[in-house]
Amino acid sequence: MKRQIPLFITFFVGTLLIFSVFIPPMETLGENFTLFFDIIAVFAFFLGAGNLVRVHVSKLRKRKADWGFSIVTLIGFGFMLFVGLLKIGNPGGIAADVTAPGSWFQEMFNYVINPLQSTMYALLAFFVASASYRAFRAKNREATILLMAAFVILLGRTPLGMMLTAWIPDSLSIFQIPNMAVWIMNSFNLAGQRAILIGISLGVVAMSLRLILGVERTYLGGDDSG
Amino acid sequence: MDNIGVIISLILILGGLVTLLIRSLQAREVDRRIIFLFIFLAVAAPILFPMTFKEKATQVVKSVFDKIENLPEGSTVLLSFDFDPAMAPEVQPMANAISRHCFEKGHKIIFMSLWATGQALLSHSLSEFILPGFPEKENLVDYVSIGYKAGNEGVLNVIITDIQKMFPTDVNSVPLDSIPIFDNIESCKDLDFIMSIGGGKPGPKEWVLFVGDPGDVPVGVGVAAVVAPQMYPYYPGQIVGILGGVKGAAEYESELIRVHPRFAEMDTPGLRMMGPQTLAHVVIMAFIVIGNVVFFRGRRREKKE
Amino acid sequence: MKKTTYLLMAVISALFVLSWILKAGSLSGETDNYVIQGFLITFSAFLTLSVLSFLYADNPLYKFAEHLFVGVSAAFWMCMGFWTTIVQNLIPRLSDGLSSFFEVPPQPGDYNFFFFIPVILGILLLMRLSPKGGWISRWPLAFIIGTTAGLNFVRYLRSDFIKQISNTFVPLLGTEWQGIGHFFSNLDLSASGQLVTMAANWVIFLGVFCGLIYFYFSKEHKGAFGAASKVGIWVLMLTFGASFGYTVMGRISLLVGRITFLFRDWLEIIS
Amino acid sequence: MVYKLTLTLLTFLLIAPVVSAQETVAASVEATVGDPPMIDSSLIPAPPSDIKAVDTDNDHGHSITVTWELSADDGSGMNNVLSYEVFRWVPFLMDELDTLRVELARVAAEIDSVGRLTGELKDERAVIWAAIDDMADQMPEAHRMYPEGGEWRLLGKVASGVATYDDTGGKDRKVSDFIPDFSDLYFRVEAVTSDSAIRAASGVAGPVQSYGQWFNTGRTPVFIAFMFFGIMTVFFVIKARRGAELYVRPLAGIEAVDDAIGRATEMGRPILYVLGLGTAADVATIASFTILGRVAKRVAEYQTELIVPTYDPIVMSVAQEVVKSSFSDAGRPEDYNEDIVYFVTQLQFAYVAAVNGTMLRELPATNVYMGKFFAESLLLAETGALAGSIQIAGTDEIAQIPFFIVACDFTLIGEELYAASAYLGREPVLLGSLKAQDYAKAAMILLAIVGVVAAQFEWNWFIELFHVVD
Repeated sequence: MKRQIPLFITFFVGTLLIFSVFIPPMETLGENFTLFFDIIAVFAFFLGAGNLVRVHVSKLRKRKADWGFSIVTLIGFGFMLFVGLLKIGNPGGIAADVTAPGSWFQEMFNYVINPLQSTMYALLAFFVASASYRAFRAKNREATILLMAAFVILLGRTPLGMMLTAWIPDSLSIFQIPNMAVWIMNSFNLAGQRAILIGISLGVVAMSLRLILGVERTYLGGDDSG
Repeated sequence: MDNIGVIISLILILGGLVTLLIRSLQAREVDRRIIFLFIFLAVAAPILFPMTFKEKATQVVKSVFDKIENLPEGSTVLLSFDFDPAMAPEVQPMANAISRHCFEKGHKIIFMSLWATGQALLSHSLSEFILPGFPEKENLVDYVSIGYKAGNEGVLNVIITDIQKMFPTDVNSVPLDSIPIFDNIESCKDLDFIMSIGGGKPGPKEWVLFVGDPGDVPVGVGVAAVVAPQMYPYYPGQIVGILGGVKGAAEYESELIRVHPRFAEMDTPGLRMMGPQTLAHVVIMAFIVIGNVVFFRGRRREKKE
Repeated sequence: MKKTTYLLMAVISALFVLSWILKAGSLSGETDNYVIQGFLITFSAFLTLSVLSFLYADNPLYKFAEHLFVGVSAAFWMCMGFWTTIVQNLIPRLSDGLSSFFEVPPQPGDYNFFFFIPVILGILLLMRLSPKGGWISRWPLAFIIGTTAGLNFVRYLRSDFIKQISNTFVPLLGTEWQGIGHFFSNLDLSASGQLVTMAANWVIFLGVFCGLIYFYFSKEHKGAFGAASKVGIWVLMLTFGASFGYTVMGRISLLVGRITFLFRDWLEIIS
Repeated sequence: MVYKLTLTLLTFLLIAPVVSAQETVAASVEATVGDPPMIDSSLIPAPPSDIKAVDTDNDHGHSITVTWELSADDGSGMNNVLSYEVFRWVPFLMDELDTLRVELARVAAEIDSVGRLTGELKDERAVIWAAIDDMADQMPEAHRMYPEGGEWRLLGKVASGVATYDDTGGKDRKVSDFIPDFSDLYFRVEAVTSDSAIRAASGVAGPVQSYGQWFNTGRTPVFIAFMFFGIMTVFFVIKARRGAELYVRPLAGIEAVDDAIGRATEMGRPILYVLGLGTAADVATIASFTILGRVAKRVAEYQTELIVPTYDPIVMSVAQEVVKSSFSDAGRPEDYNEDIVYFVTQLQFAYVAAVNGTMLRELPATNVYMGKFFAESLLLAETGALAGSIQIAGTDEIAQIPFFIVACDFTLIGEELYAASAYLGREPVLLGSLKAQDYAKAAMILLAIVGVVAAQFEWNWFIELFHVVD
């Protein structure tokens, strides 16, 4: 029973939504259900918050490695929750947008979250370089193809590419590196992306069908746990 | 002062790379922190000491340049600013360079926008970037801004037969009838060249499909880098040329400076922004080479043993 | 902790305070609360550098930034979720009393008892917290998965599968085919030439073909089939290499943005 | 208050029609009689002809499509037609409905400004609502009175050369562009020249009624694909159940998982499993749950440590279920503890910062990344490589696959991620659906071949078959 009802719910909701696409009066059903999902997700925040606090408090209690930093997390969490839920310093009071300029919440976003977020993102510039060094090695045929394609495109994106190959006459201009880079983007790149995309869409379709039919059910966990 | 900084940082970066390459011949791996340091230097140095690299225009960019260069003096060019502030860093440099080029060649320019946000950007760039270099140019005689009209592709559908129907006046409510530029211009078909700069919809693609093709008017486009590959299928049949992203702008700027040396003094944001990009690309490519040298050397050594 | 650690911490704190004072000094002409602004800018520069220090090795500065980031961001999303989803989307549809408390305008005619469904499901989800009612929390999960499956099924079939099929319908001889004689007399390898454009169409067609064969699961990849699948994986590798190379520019721009922040907004050494 | 409102309503109901009718009569007299006589009749273009109005296809009603033949002077002849203006006959009752809507909006605004719902305003709103409903019900009746009690109103313009116009109205009675279903509607079109006084009107099209369809024929290709796919899946699943042997090619990434767990056990280091940034509503995440189940089971058998930091609270809940039941399947329910699966945060780079920190501190022997990944893919994979872990990845985000391919030891590309869950299960039913997938691919290749030929010879009807209405 504990598994039958959820399987039925999945089947029912899934089938309903599939048919709603073909039936104009039911078209908005999908939108509403997506909104439902957002609302359920907000309830799940309680689970998330509870878990976060539990993990860090237990780290503190057990004096695990780096327990001192758990205090930072807990204070940061509590403070942000406090200024966000009570809209502290918000020029428009409770009715205003929570991210109104001047509110503490927004200041925290601008001066704490934003620099951290964009610096983490900017680390990618470094990692792109270290990955290129470490992994672009002609170990086998596949890796060599990968390496060559990346190199041609990289070269094509700098003035070097044009300078190296400007001597090639117009009747052979496809061999000028910038042109070659564009051509690769428009042919091989397009073909590869399309093949993956078609595969993915078929995979999603098949997977959805398995879920609706109740064939794929790992997400429900075991029979006895509960 | 700046030059010394540029020279020192270039020596540091390129010299360092050569040293690493020599070391790699002995199959020695490079520590990742050294790679990180090189990337940091390659990006930070050109920001501190503005560094520009000589770009050589590719054919797609050069065709736009040549088109404007070879139009007879006094031709009428339409420039459409089809972008918003988010896209501006990438495409604004092209808009500036092309406007300057047209003025330099004595063409008349009609400015417009298919984006509501474009009109503000348009007047801003006119007053801030374009006109200061050409104090002698006169509004309504040498250029005119007819601004933005709602209607997306619909606007194009109308102005291909009649510009006045869609734009009865310019942005300052001067009737088009009384503007000298429009003496011989009734519709887009009478224009000598159209340049659309943008990246979204409506934008360059719509100009090609709704005006360039049906009206048989030459159209050039300037687009954000991510959109550029999607425009290539139209080249060279339906569009004169393509400027793609900051690189496109930089190429155009360098071509402009090459042909008209007086522009060397002006701000060239495209070339400036390409500085960190070029150096970083070179560093990454160098590390790919070094990595492979290490790899093959290491393999040969293994075989020997 | 070791003596050097204390020393390092003292130096960093001193630098922080120094930067704060200098920054506040340079801002004092422009804004009233320059002390706070100076602190905030110094603090974001400190956080920026702390994250960058991760590139050298894991260290206490990074740990501090990381732990702060986790706590603040978790609360950030919870507040956003509360104000935008619960207060703006749910409450006006369910309760007039609560909407007047939060001063959100109740939309006439928006009252909708269907919106009790997600509330009930949400509460069922929280039953996980009770040791005995955990099994009932699978109902909302089943609802979510059913919605996903239903929506994705048709969406992918429609937009990706069927549209991508029709996108593959490209004329292999090009749209301006004027006969074989014309083709050979205009043979060249210029980037915009007929041959090159046509080759792109062939590559797209054959590339998709071989790529799909690579993704064939229920047949052994042997013989001609295996060869096609091999070509398929090469096409994929070309794709991956090209996309990698193409993205580098965007990543560098991000770093340019961060370094500009440090040099301009914090240190003020460039304008 | 209620009384006052009812009174206002009644006034509108009774007086408004008379007043507006008088105004319109005056206006229309002006329009026809008052036209300046000096119009050069030779400039009047030929009228648009053959006007037709039909219910718009494949929608939920409340919309009419009007088509006509272009005027002879559009694009040829005098070539002076600049646009077409489309008119609909609208009964005055529509105006009253508008008045009510305005009133409703006013009450709503008042409620906002008061900030509290008093009983009175609530009632007032209900009264207006009832009146709107009532009036909307009378709409078919009012339309039947054509041409009495109404007038022609301009709906919109289209440029010359266009011969179709969709009059799509609101479906909701409380919006101002509401078009009632099952009412007799009348349309006409005028060809307009640059001088807006010089114009030519078509005949009247109508009556026509809008109504909703029960099946969207624009989506027939999707429906056929859906049926094809569904039937095939069911067919192969049944076949598999009956015991047919189905082959599945090995997936390197999945084979590697088992070895990697063994390696972790030998080294005495943990395994890090990252489910990505997807929610439980992403198919990639659901596929990842299956793989997590398998990993957790092995981990329980080998008694290795497992770390699962999660990004989404719902994903966390599901992952806890999955790991817990895997531990009991492996016969070690006592080894399961609540700290295995934990929630980090729901901000992309904060999550990455934390996971990166974990990697460098716990030094896992193996990192498994399965699910939805965005820009963080390379941040995770490079840090993992730095920590010396074996890395196995799988995602359906096309833009991120290159980074995983470059930085990880094994990568499941797109569809392989979904297939992995079927492959791991080895259940006949799952394999059956893989088989159906492959047949769909074969069908796709065949169609592509025919399509390429069709495109070359411009058989547009074939290409049209694949046209899907959004």
